[in-house]
Amino acid sequence: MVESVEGHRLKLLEYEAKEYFRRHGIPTPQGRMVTTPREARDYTAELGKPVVIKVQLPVGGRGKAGGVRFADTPEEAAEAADALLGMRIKGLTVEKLYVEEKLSIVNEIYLGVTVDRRNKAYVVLASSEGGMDIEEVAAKTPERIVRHLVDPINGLRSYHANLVAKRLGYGGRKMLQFAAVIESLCELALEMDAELTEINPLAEVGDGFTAADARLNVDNNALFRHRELEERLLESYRGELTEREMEAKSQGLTYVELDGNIGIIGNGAGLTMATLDTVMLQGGRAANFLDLGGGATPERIGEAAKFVLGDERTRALFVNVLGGITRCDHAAEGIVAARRELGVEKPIVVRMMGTNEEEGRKILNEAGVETLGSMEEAAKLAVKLAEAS
Amino acid sequence: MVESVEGHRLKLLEYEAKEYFRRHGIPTPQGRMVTTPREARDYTAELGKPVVIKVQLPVGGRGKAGGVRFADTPEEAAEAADALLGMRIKGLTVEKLYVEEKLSIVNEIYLGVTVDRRNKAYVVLASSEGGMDIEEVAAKTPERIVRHLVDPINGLRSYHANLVAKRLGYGGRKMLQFAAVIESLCELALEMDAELTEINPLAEVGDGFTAADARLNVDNNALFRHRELEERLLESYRGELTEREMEAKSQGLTYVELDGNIGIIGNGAGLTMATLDTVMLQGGRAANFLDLGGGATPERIGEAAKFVLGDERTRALFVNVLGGITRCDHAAEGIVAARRELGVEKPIVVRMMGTNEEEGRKILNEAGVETLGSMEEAAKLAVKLAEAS
Amino acid sequence: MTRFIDKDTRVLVQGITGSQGAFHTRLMREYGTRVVAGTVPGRGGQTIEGLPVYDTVVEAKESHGVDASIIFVPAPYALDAALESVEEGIDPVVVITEGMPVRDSVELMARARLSGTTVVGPNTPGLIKAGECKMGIMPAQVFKKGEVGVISRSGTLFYEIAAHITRVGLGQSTCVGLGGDPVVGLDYVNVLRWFEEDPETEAVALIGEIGGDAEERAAAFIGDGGFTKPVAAYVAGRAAVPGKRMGHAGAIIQGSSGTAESKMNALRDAGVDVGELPGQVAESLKELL
Amino acid sequence: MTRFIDKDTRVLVQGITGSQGAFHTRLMREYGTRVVAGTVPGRGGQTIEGLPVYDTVVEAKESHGVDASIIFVPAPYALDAALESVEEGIDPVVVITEGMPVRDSVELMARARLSGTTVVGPNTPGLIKAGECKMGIMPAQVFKKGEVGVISRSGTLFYEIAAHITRVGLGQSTCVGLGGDPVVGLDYVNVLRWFEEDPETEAVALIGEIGGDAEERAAAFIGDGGFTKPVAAYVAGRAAVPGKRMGHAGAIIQGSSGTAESKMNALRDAGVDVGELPGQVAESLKELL
Repeated sequence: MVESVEGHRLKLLEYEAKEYFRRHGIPTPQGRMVTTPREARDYTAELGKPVVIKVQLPVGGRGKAGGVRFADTPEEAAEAADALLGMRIKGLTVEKLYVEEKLSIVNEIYLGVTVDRRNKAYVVLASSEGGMDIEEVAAKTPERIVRHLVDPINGLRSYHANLVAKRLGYGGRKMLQFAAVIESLCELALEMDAELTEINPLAEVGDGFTAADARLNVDNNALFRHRELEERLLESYRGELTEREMEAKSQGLTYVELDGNIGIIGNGAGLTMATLDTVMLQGGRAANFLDLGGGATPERIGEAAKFVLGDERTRALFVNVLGGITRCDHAAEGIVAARRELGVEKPIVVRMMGTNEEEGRKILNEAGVETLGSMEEAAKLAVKLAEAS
Repeated sequence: MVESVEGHRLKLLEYEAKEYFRRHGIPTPQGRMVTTPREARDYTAELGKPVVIKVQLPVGGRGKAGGVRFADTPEEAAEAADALLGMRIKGLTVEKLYVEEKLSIVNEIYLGVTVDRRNKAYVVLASSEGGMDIEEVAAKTPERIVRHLVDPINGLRSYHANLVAKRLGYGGRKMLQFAAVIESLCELALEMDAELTEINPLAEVGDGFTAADARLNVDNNALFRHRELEERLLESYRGELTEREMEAKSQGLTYVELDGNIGIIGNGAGLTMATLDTVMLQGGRAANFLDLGGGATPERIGEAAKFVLGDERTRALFVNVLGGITRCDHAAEGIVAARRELGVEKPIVVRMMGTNEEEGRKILNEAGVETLGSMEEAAKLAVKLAEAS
Repeated sequence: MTRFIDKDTRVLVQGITGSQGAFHTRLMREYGTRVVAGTVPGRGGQTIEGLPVYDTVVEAKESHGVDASIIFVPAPYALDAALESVEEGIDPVVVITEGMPVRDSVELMARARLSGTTVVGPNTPGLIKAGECKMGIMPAQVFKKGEVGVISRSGTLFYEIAAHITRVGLGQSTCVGLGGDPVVGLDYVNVLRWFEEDPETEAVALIGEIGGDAEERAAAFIGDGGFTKPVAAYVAGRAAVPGKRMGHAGAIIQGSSGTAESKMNALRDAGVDVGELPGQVAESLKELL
Repeated sequence: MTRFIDKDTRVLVQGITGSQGAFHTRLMREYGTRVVAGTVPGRGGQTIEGLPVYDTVVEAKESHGVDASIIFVPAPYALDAALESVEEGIDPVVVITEGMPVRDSVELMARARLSGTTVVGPNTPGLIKAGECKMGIMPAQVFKKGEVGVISRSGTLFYEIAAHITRVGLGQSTCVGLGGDPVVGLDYVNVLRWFEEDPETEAVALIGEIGGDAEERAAAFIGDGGFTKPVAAYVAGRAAVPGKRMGHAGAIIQGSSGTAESKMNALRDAGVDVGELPGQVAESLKELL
């Protein structure tokens, strides 16, 4: 039901997302990002009311992990901040906190905007089940989710927003207030190329609504329109990517770490996935997914091979190249160079087919690297070699 | 050919328009608005190059009126500014100047964006006849104007702009530079609700293009989207409206001053125009056009009557009311009250028909004001009375 | 377009709780118009003039069935109100609202064209099928069911001429106010095409004014044989001064274009009987019929 | 849609002067594709690979007649390039460009739908009619004119399976790369509909991957009798981990949706022969035909 675009995005932290919310007129509680207990105390004193203090990390589930605390006084806020800072959650150290006024919440709503792949349009999702994960609501009580597809030509108009608010049971002034939030969030989503923007929960308070939490994931491919976020990109992967994945990112490699022992390099996402599958069917377990993409140079391929061979878990390397734009001889050169530079003795199996296949095989065979024409057989060999080494 | 929307707009001065141009990335020469010879001298010194100094007035033809001067040195700039400030052009006193770097112009282009009524769309107009009035070009050499209608759904795209630039004879890098200006100007026009925005001339200089002049007329009806301009509205009428028209504006009256001696008040633009025509056909000359609009209250009508009767040129007043939303008795009350308050003895002829006609006639007849049912006869009487008084 | 409106047309009033909306809803119903509901966002559930008010057009349509809509919404909200009806397939959409930004009108007309919706206005007195259905703010008393179709850019001048037509013993079939704004949904030619097919219309009164070239285009259409029934016309603004806006945003003479003379001459050349005074239109029609 | 492309299709290359554009223009022409011209704004008047370069599609079309366009323009400019062809009535428009923002794809698809244009991609290897016309970046040597229609979301896996098909002695009719992005112009169902009518296609190889539900919808379409020719399929990503993107922006398992198993089961339930390994697709087709 809530099938949306994911995978390709810069995830902003709550305090950053809320800054964008404010610029787009979405009501948010008063709050400030702090990095020391002293700042937490001072800001709480400035606010003069009870606060909630939330860790700022690019991972979910902070509540369950103890990353949210309440404080009634500046001193309590300082204590809470002291306890939270330096905490480890999902492998990450807490360095930033968000201190925010504590709300008197009447009701909690879910509100999100994302892209509906099937309908090729942005979609507004709203649910009375605020605070819950929307995927969970979609699975358990899909009737509690109101969906509105945004016509890409006409856009989201006030009356569309009114209808969504209406369907969630709001009338009168509350309907108009809720609709205004929907309109602003949708405007934000489009302007910021958000793959997902979410207010969960959107808190209904005495005199309106306010964003108690905020999520804003920006389409990586659109960062040329949002230069101010480009430098935030690598940081946003913290927590989501493993250390090796982070390193691969910084080298520009499309790499996913897996838990096996056979290093996999392929050209093209589909072929590389199929390579993993084939290794799995042969009883092996891949250590990674590494897609060279199209038209890689010998240097690029060498870097990739070095990166995978350098993984101590890798017992054997399986390179699967279907020569098209990528040339088999280039792949061969890269592999041979990587092997020479690293001086490793790990077994390498190369399957190649297509453009300059003969030249490639020749280079590899001369260097003593096995080449095969069949993907299945190459996988079988790689599994055997990994087990043996 | 260049039929566009006019009549309903806030005209910004060159220096103000250029500020908007800059915000939208349209290249403009370096320049600054000054109000004293000293500022002119200092800025010229700061620039360190020859300048052009232009009077800033909401009227056209300043060049012919001597409102543009050149200066090579700060001292010359101060002298020029001294000569220009306080000058009277078309009844207005020069209070502001724009000091701008003098350009080495290779070629002058006309570029404008306005609304095409017939096609119900914004239209980009470009012409190789830069510096000339576009209406004149349209009349004399229409083939020199390139028109591009902006599809309201698809918008102006880079390739549309490229084609316009192409049709004006530009290729390569110059085409791309010119197209970028077209795109920005069109974006500005839409964002600012411009009824007309114009660069005339757009100067082709060594390394690109720059806006040597700038015009930006904003749709009055859209000022709710441009609050920052609302207070500029009245000022923008300076020069365009007569003193009496300015006063009427400030009273919220839809009033046009004419050169006759019969004051005209009607309800509805069409009817009021027809009233003027009828008076003209009867040999009379209207002193004004005053449209009450729909549903005017007695007070409103009274103010209108006082305003017209108060004009010393007015020898007779002709009020033409077709009762619909506007009630004839309200009109009568207003007229009687105005007459009483002013204590004037000028003859008044009222033609009324429609809603509460009887009540209205009764009120007027009791007050000694003549009422007629026919517009033609009422006009005839008004002309006669004006001649007699 | 097989009909504009008639006694069966179910009419929605958008902006029904405003003073204009409520007032004219009463008058339209007195005339016999089948007003079924109103909308005002945030006022859903209320009742006005005995009619239910909804937050959205969708809800009003679901509950009542709606054929046509008339809009009294303030200018800043008029575009969305009109688009809401256009999106729901309501046709025609009559925009009474004055002061709508031109950019909004441009957008509205483009979207209406995409979905084949007729928009009347903005800044129109509306339209009326005499004796059956009034969707507008015109005074009812000047109209009488009859044979003359009326097309006008202005309001009160339109009532004036309709009153003359009634006084000389004729009546009106359908009357359409095009609207006084520079960008409006209908022009003379659109309505002439419709009148050509309309069996109830035997002649047309064409009421023009200065500004634009809509009258010239109507003349060309008539001259080319596009409209074959008799036409009498009046064009306001002979006494107007170039560059001065005469009340309507669209009524302005720019340079030598848009003058009353140009329009009158074009119409005369097309065989239209053009009156010097508004009252002559009715006289001409009387002779022509 | 009566045809995608064939030997008579006049092809325009947008972004022809870039390294990818120029390289693949050469390869496409070597294959026999009738490339008539290229465009790059600001490069009008130049020549590349013996072909004229124009600033705009309008000019290229005026001079040569253009049926279809293939786009190698960098991602930030790809939307405008594609819209330019859509506006000129060029069909299909094949967007090879990788990394196009989703917002731009959404806009492109909406506008293409309005004008009835087929967009292939973005992030597609393109399409090929074996032996006649190659509009894409696929290696020519793996294709042989034949009876199997191929539909794939990925590139190299598509070549892999096409090569297997050729090796077992079959060949390809038309092959369509849908593209690896979350929002693309065509889905399996669109192409299956076309293959159902295409007399040259006797069976289909359907190559899927994790993410989204395009394969499930294809299965439903086939299961409901919408496609009646034999289908063999392979779905990549059984070894993929939920939440990890596998190279393509669209290839990600979210929670329990979008898994290879779900897709394989749906296709099997619809009577499709689903292989465990890519090579099995060709074997199955050999048996099915």
